[in-house]
Amino acid sequence: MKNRSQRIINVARLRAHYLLMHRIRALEEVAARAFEDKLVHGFLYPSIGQEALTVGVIAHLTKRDLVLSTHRGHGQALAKGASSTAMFHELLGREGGICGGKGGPPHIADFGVGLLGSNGVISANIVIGAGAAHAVKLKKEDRIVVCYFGDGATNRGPFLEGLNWAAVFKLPLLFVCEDNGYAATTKTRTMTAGPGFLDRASALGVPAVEVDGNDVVAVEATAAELIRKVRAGEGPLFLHAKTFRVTGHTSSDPGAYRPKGEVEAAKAHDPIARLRELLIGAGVAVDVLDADKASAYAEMDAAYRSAREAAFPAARMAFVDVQDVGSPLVEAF
Amino acid sequence: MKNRSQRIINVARLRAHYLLMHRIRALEEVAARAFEDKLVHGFLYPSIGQEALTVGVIAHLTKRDLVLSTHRGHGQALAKGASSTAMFHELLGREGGICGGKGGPPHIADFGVGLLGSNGVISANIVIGAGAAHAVKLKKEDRIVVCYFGDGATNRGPFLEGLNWAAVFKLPLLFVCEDNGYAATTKTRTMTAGPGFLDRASALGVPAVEVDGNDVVAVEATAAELIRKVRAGEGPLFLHAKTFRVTGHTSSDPGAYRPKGEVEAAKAHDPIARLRELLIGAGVAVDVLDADKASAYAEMDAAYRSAREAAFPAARMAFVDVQDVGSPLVEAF
Amino acid sequence: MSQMTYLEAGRIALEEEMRHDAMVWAVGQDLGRGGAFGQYRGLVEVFGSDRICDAPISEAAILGGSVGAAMMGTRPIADMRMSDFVLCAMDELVNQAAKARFKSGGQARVPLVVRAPIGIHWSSAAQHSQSLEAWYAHVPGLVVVCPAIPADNKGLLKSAIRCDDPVVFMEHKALLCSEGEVPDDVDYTVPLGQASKVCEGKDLTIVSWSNQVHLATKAAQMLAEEGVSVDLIDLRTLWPWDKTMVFESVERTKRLIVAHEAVAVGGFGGEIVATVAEKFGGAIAVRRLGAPRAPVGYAPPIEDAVRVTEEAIAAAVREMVVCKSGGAPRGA
Amino acid sequence: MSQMTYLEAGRIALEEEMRHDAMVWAVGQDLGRGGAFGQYRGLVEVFGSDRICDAPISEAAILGGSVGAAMMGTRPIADMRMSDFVLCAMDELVNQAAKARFKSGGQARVPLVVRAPIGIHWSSAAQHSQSLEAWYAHVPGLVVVCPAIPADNKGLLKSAIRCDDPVVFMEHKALLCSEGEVPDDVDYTVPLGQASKVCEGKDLTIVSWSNQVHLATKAAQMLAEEGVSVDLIDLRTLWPWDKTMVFESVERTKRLIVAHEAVAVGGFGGEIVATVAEKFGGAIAVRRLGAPRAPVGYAPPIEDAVRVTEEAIAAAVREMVVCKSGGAPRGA
Ligand SMILES: Cc1ncc(C[n+]2csc(CCOP(=O)(O)OP(=O)(O)O)c2C)c(N)n1
Ligand SMILES: Cc1ncc(C[n+]2csc(CCOP(=O)(O)OP(=O)(O)O)c2C)c(N)n1
Ligand SMILES: [Mg+2]
Ligand SMILES: [Mg+2]
Repeated sequence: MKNRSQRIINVARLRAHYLLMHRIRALEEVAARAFEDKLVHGFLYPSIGQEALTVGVIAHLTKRDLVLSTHRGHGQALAKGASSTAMFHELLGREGGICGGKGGPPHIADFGVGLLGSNGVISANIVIGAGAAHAVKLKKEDRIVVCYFGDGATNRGPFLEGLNWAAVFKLPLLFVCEDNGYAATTKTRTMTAGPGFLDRASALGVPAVEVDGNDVVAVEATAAELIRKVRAGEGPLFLHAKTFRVTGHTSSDPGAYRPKGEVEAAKAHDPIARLRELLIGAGVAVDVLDADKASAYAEMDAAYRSAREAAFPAARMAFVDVQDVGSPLVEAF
Repeated sequence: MKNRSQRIINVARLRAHYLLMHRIRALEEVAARAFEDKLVHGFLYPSIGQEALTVGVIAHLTKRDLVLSTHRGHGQALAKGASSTAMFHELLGREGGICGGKGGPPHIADFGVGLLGSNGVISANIVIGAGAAHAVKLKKEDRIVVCYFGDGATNRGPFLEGLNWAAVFKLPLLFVCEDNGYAATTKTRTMTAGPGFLDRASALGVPAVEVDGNDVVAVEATAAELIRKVRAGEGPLFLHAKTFRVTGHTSSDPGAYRPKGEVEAAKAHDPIARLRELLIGAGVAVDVLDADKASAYAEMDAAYRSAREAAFPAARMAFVDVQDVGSPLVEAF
Repeated sequence: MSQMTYLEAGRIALEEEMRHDAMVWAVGQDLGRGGAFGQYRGLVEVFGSDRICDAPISEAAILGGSVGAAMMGTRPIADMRMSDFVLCAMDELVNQAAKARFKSGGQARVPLVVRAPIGIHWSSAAQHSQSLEAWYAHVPGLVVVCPAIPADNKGLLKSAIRCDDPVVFMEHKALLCSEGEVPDDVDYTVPLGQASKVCEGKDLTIVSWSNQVHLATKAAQMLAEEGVSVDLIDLRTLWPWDKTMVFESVERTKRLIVAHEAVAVGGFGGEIVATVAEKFGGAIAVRRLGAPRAPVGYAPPIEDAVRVTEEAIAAAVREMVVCKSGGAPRGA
Repeated sequence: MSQMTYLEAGRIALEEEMRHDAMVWAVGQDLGRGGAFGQYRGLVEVFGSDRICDAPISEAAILGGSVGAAMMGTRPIADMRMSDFVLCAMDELVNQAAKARFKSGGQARVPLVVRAPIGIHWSSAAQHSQSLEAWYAHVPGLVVVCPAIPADNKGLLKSAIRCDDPVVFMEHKALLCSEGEVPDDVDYTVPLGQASKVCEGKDLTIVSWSNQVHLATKAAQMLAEEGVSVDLIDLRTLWPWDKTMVFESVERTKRLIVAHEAVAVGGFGGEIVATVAEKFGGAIAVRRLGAPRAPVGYAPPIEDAVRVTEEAIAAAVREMVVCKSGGAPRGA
């Protein structure tokens, strides 16, 4: 009985993951269309292929828990509960944008759902995340912080400073390394010495665990244990996961530097396809899954449409929310 | 026969070390006197107690090899062959100073003997040292770089970036961590997470070895092997050594934050006293050793005297060696 | 009122604000032993090591971590030890702290004080003597404060801590032991953006800040004996700066000297002089005094060569008052 | 002469200098695939990966390592990808590169080019749009270059590579695809510190640099049709800047506008205006145009709100020429 109901619960959860992963992918694909339509003003950093690691970890978080994401962070934003409509308004630089149209693709933030934001500077969020967790600890709040970053980010100084800091102060913080093998056009391992990411983390006092980042079931199970420990106050932990970005680095990068066949090979491990297979095996009907997928695209199409129809923000907004003291709104130019 | 001659050679070498260690200590002590005499203008960062790690490593270097030292780097300067007279002129800010009186205590450099210099910014020399080694490799020169830094320096980002860099490019570079247990008034281990320095280095692809930093014989033997490998082009290596600074952090720091008895306990492991005992055991006469010591102090007294008698540099020198293009010598103010 | 040092005034300001608001805390190297200059002496005993928090030598984490902690509603003082080491955390200050609120469309607030002592002091040489306040004034999002006297160090540090913007708070190392009268009132604050009039005069306006104010004061005293009366303004806050007081003064005196310790080229003196020149055209004679464009050296004659001395200020005033306006000072 | 893009001119300059001097090499992220903007396209095939050297995302090591490598006699180009990321290596630039020669009493030389594209381009938002050239002009030891046209990008990059000082070399991202005539001569260089006259005029002097020069040029064309003639100077090098050309011009025109894309407050416009105001007093009317003190936002109207447009420049000129001098432009 227990087993059966648990399996039912898991299937329900996994269907929710399936839907969310499709929503993320749909968001990225519709955003790419918006880019081709020349309605996105900056560059997009698509996360297609990396959905499982986002969904499997954030599944364990409450709204009060905090997430810091990367420039490639639309998936994490959606998973944390950000509105796809507000995100599309942001990508198109319209009124109603999640950052008022000021941030754009690599700066999505939604403090209301605990999303402290993406960052355009690689690895800057590692120290900011440590600081957020420091505040949580100082205030004795009952929440944790999850900080995402890429494999390339492990070569910047703030990686060392942030991990050491988190360990010294025993902060409630889970570091998640989204290892897609590339830093822009560079194969990360060609520029990254040492035995690997787990060693880097544990040498800095942050115990580290590895998981297949394209297997949402494995990610969820591994993250469950890590997050339980982080919540219990055992200090920071580190999750490293291999994954793959199927697209180029940005929306304008064809990814020509990749060895032939690499993308195709990676697609065979597509996290959504794998989950779909699992769900079909567990008896979920194909048309139910197709309906989930369709609803994801419908949502993003609608969000895109809403954004297209929205007005641009007023120029005056350029001077709002700079600062209180000495604001450009007060200063005459 | 071979054994005997080798022992004789070693004793000769060790006597040279003994003299050099005394010269370093005498330099620091006479400089401290100069500070009390109010003839040193900034702060001194004394290296008393840390002489063995300097002497045992630099013993293997040729003049063409390069050394980067720390703010506490007077010992390394002397060991690399810098003139004590020019150093005292620098400390007193006089003409004939090793940096023309412009650098002062934490900036001693002597490119003529391969001393690329001290640095007032913790851990900055780690990336600069990596760059120097990079140039050596690019130019296919037959020399190596030794980069010293303190235990506290391992918590700054450039530590990670510099070690990773050196390993990625397989540079001819020996990192030497002078672990005196303190970073200013802070016990380094209270602010440094993880299993230790060896792990930090090897996680960044730089194999690391530990040695008793107050045992010049052990340091020399260990360094011999490491430097042999670095010279052979095997890439960067890391030497970690426990040592102790007997004085406060600077010439004006009484070190009141230290637990009672700590300094006394450390003094029992004084590297000069240990070497002296060894040499006496090896049959070197006490008065020979005393004469070495006396000559060291005589040298530094003379250097101090020379500096005291020297003129201050002309104010105009403030505008020399800023830059060629747009120099303040040309610009009118 | 109590007589105390600039350093002690800052210590008391922090202590008062920490009592007043449990969200205020300080983080930096060696704070548990009083900090690099003793500004935190005794505070760890009162507030514990969570709130007077030691840090590793990790400037990016001290400042960047404070940005994250400020976003989460605490009010950190990030002690950078010396202004020169802010350079080790410049991304965290300029790309992160200063822009977090704007780029998130107002969601983030960063009530952060970046405490970074500046200036030439005790032959500390090129890497420990810089005054880069002009940089921060150029960065949208930042408030920039440079107190010159103990009372202002107290009043401005309290205002900085209460401010919801990131504030770069630059004490001058050479002033730490200087003494002055300081109000005891725990509600005593000095508003950000308000200059103070050091002395009234009618022949020429000197605008200055930080340690340079004291040299300008000496120059003004020398000049007073010569019958030249100087209106001396201590700007105190560089951004926003008190245009009202400066404009009022120069309209009266018709002559302006801005004197600062920092390098003249690209220094904040250029901003003030340019602003006045734009607004008043030729009606105001203007002049800047700042360091030559050279690093600060160690040996005393070399260190001194880049200082803007009281004599240099007085000489510039004399030249402007007597020569440039072709006649004796008015009213002399 | 060949017609080519600004980007291509820079690529050729580097290629020529690398052929000419085996000590020249470039290091930065993704250089082996042409660099972030294609400035290095094809060079790794010619010079190999030792001299067109890929780097990890380690800005402190890219710049700090280049300092060490420059001290050892090589001539690195440290590619920082974008100017904003120089903030991740500011200690290495300001405390190390700029001061190494001075603090060693002249022993160290740092023949280093820090290549750091600046500017507003393509809605890159707050962390990828900055122009901080004023900061570098304030730092003793640094040379500061901001080319505006392809020929200068070639000639100045070659001079920067040949220079024994650390040079902060700031291309403008919005100019990368702009085209122009470029001398083919491998010995063609543009001397550091020399401005260029974009057009001759007598009513007003505009000093500008980088992308802003092109907006000023458009403004000058609009004004020419209205009978106002502008003397437009492209400064090209900010430190040292060409006072000779600027002074000569303002002495004739009596009116100066400095226009730059960077934030006006604390911008390098203040330096130029202040210098002119000090030297010429009221004889020259002065005005600065720069961005409001706000970060650069993403949405086009927000991004555009901080631009100094050609219309804004033209309007300022009209105001100064017609109103401020109380009459129609001379010679109109
Ligand atoms: C400090 C810094 N350096 C360089 C860049 C340019 N950049 C943007 S994304 C990127 C690659 C990052 O790689 P990784 O951390 O692995 O993340 P991924 O893009 O693979 O998700 C680079 C180099 C940047 N944004 N910030
Ligand atoms: C980036 C930076 N932060 C802080 C300082 C101030 N400081 C000077 S020496 C020192 C302690 C360094 O400790 P360690 O690296 O262990 O060397 P030690 O002094 O023990 O030889 C500190 C914090 C500095 N010089 N540079
Ligand atoms: Mg990656
Ligand atoms: Mg130490």
